[in-house]
Amino acid sequence: MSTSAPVDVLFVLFAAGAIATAYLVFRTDSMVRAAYWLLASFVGVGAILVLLKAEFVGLVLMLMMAGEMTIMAFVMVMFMMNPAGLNPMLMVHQHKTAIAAGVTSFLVLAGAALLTDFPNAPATQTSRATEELGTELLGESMLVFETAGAALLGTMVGAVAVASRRGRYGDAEEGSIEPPLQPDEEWAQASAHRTEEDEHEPSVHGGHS
Amino acid sequence: MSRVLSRIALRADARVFCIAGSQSRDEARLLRLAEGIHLTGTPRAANVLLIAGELDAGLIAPALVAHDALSPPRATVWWRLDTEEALVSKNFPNAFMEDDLDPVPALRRVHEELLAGQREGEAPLLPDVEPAQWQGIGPYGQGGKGMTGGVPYGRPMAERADDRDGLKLDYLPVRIGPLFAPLPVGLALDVKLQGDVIQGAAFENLADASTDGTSIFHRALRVAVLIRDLELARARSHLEWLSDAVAVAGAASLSERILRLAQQVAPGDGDAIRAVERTLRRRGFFDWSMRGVGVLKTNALEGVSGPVARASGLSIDARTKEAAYERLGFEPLTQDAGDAAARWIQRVREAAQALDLAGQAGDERTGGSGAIESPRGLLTDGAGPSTATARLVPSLVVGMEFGEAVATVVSLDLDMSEAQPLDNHVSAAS
Amino acid sequence: MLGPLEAALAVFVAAVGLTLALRALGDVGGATAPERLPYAGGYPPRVHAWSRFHARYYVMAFVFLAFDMEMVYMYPWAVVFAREGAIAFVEMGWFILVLLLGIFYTWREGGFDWA
Amino acid sequence: MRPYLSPPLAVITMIGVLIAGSYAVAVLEEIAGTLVSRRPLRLTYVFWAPLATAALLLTQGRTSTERPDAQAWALAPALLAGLAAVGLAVIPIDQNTSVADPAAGFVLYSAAISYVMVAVYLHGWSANSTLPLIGAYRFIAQAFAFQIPFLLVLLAPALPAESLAISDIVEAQESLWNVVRQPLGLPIFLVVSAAATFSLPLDFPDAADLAGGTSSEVSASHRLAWRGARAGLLVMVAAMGASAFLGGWQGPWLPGWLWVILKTLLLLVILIASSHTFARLRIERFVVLAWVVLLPLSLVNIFFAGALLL
Repeated sequence: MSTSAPVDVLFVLFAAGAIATAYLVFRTDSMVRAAYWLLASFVGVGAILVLLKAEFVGLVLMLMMAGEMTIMAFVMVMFMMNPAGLNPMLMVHQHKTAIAAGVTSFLVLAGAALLTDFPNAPATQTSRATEELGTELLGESMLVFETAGAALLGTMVGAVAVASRRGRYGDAEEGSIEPPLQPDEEWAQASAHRTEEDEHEPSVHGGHS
Repeated sequence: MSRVLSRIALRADARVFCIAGSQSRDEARLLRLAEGIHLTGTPRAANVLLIAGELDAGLIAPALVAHDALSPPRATVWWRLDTEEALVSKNFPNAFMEDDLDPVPALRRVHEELLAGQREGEAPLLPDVEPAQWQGIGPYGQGGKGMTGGVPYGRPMAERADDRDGLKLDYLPVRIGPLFAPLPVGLALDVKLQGDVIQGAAFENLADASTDGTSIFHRALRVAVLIRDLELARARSHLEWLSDAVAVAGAASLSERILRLAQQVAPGDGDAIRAVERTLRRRGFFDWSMRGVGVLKTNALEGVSGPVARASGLSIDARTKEAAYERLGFEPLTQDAGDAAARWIQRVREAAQALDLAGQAGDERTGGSGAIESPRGLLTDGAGPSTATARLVPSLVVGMEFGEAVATVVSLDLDMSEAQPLDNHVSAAS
Repeated sequence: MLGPLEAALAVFVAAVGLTLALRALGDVGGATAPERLPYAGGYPPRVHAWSRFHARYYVMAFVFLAFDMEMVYMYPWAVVFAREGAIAFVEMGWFILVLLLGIFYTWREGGFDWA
Repeated sequence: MRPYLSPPLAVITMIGVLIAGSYAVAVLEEIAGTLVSRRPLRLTYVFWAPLATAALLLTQGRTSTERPDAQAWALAPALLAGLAAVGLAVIPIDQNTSVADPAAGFVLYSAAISYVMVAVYLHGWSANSTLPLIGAYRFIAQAFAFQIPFLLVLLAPALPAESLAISDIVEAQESLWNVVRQPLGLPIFLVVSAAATFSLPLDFPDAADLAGGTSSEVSASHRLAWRGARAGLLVMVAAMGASAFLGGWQGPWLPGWLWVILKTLLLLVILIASSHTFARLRIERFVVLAWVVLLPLSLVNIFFAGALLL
């Protein structure tokens, strides 16, 4: 296997960068930083793929992750209290279990990588890869590809149905209120009852206790 | 190196953040046409502060904040516009005083002196005090306790409130204005923002109430004036508003053109204004941009007069009661839509109509009866139309996206100095 | 060697670095508390702006996620399209039609509106 | 292996192109503004103003806000400039001459476009101030809306070229430019590129109704960096439009690189002129328009382009 020195240097840089930024995901208090450190880590992985001559896959990984991580950033900012980490906090839970799980999976994967006898088949032509992928998609893997379409449609419909409060048929609650227990009880009463219950739900507040 | 830069920078327009007292708005607006200076929308982009005229008492504190937000080295120019009081000079001790009719040479001089190092940048005027004690408090000394408690870095964190889609997320109580470039001077809009949607709104009027304006409309309350002059002033006022509104919509260059037109129009120039209407329509200002924004129903218009009322279909106009206007064949224009687009179109058409009237009026006179139709609505002794119009703002902007809310407020053409000082709170409806 | 991507990487790194340097040229003035106040028209903000920000278009974000996936299939398809001819046309046509259904559904449910 | 410049030469070329491009954008902006506002055109002023403004911004002091995310704030304009540079680098300058023209050049370009969202979001988020924050979130909505049509409309030229390399896409237009072959392509591209460069009429994150939005808290050298990077972005999309739809370096009489410059300038003029012409939409409406009109239209464009090849 022949590689040139600059490629090796870049590989080490990107690999180290990917690991370092992945570590920083858990060391920052800001949700936005966490999401974008993760993005940086993915970019590192994408760059390694490019170095491995999987140019298309690596670049597409980078392309997709920009959108994905931005969605992650804004959803985290939306729902986490203290999203910018103005009050420092710990980004990890169950410290010891997490460390143990992390170390174990690293050892397993590293072991698999080192012990497996990979075939020595250096990639030479990069420009063909995309074409082969296309031929594959339209030929033998056609069913997979079309199933992916249906799955994506399912994702969209599901996401809209779950996340959207207002729809064609009115507000989401109206559909989600269970029918009354007594046949003569009004639906509205049942819903009023529910709302009352909701308000007794203990509020999750960090600092005031 | 820096001396070379400074020499090149001399050729640049001076970056000026302009704060106009509410009696000096018209003069300040004209500076947009001036060469050699560039008015910025935020003080961060400027290093020269221009104060035009005497500031209303309520604007002094915000002006100090704006002054300190300028990027250093900063300087202040007070364009006196023959005012007698001296609130400004008391609060801005280092301000360069300019009595001339044209402040541009003074602004250029200050700009050049700053660049050449001949004038020292002003220090901040507000005391260097953190908004709250925070250093050393909390487990890391950051000023907070727990996840959302305390005052990290001197400021508390947002709290939660219900929202219309069932989520309970944080809301930001923010005061927008009174020196927020897109909104009328003196209007301090207190909004509760959840995301970019306004969930609750209130406003405070920080402009000094002025009972005796100097405009021709105020004069016409007491003495008869030429209809020709009155209608020309009306057309100008509408065009100046249009220039502001177009600038808020992002079209700075078109705004400048309209402002220039406002200075040049003469009685009988109605067709020039109708051409403006066509231009605006072609460019999408009505149909893309303002259609359906800030709809006002007639039943919400209690006490509201002027173009705002007529754009919602109310045919009220003080001019219909005057014999002189009847002789000229005056009929008030109205529209039905009641949205921002209708108010834009209404003012443009009324400007055209006013110029037509001015062209035909000859020596006809009107006024002196204690009530007059001003460009913003019915003006009587001691009460301006903006009081009623401003009262619409809070209920109107609740539920709107921020930009939509700004466009709506702009479309109302408020003059806060003729509105009564009032404090009007409306909270989230849904 | 990496070929063109090597040049692209160099260009990216240089542009980022030089812009950072350009920005650093201006010295930081304005270190006092009043100079650091966020500006919103002349009054200090009552709270930090960083909060649980309610992005109103979250439904659209999820639809975007699905469509972003779809783009991955489009690239290789575009390359082989001319060779594969009609079959590629029909397959991708069907794929896209299915996804357009999703857009239509989202639109009808008001998923692109501000919540 | 495709032709490309050695890294040092590539860097020098691209920095030169970016600076010249930003200057050209600033001059064109000045001219368009002067013409629309009917001010008298002073040519010396027009050509000096961008330089003088840059010098002025460099002599001023850069301000900060309370507890900003300082590193992310600094990164935002730099990232934007980097993206503009990469996007420009993949576009061929002449026949057989490119700064960097990888086989998947089009994917690299698309990736650069999708990271614009990251840069603008960081720019607005980092200041910890309300108005920039609203601008930042506006741009996420805008990016979700324009990105898919942007990528789709640029994918159509790849069909006849049977390649994702920009030079192949240019080469495939030898007989007929894509602006004729795919008549829907260029108009859609112009709309989405106005959105991608957040220039008027789609300047939602930096709009005047937010007093500058994400850039309302920035001053001095930071403002210069941001404006320069944004101008670079504008050049980057115009250059891509010239290559994907107007046949890049192809053209009679003149050398190829001159054609590239002229066509890029033409698209810049169109983009800047329309930014001084049209009224800004509302962001909520733009989002619906992009999904419901632009996206299906760009799909129609792709299938139209495909049907021609069958």
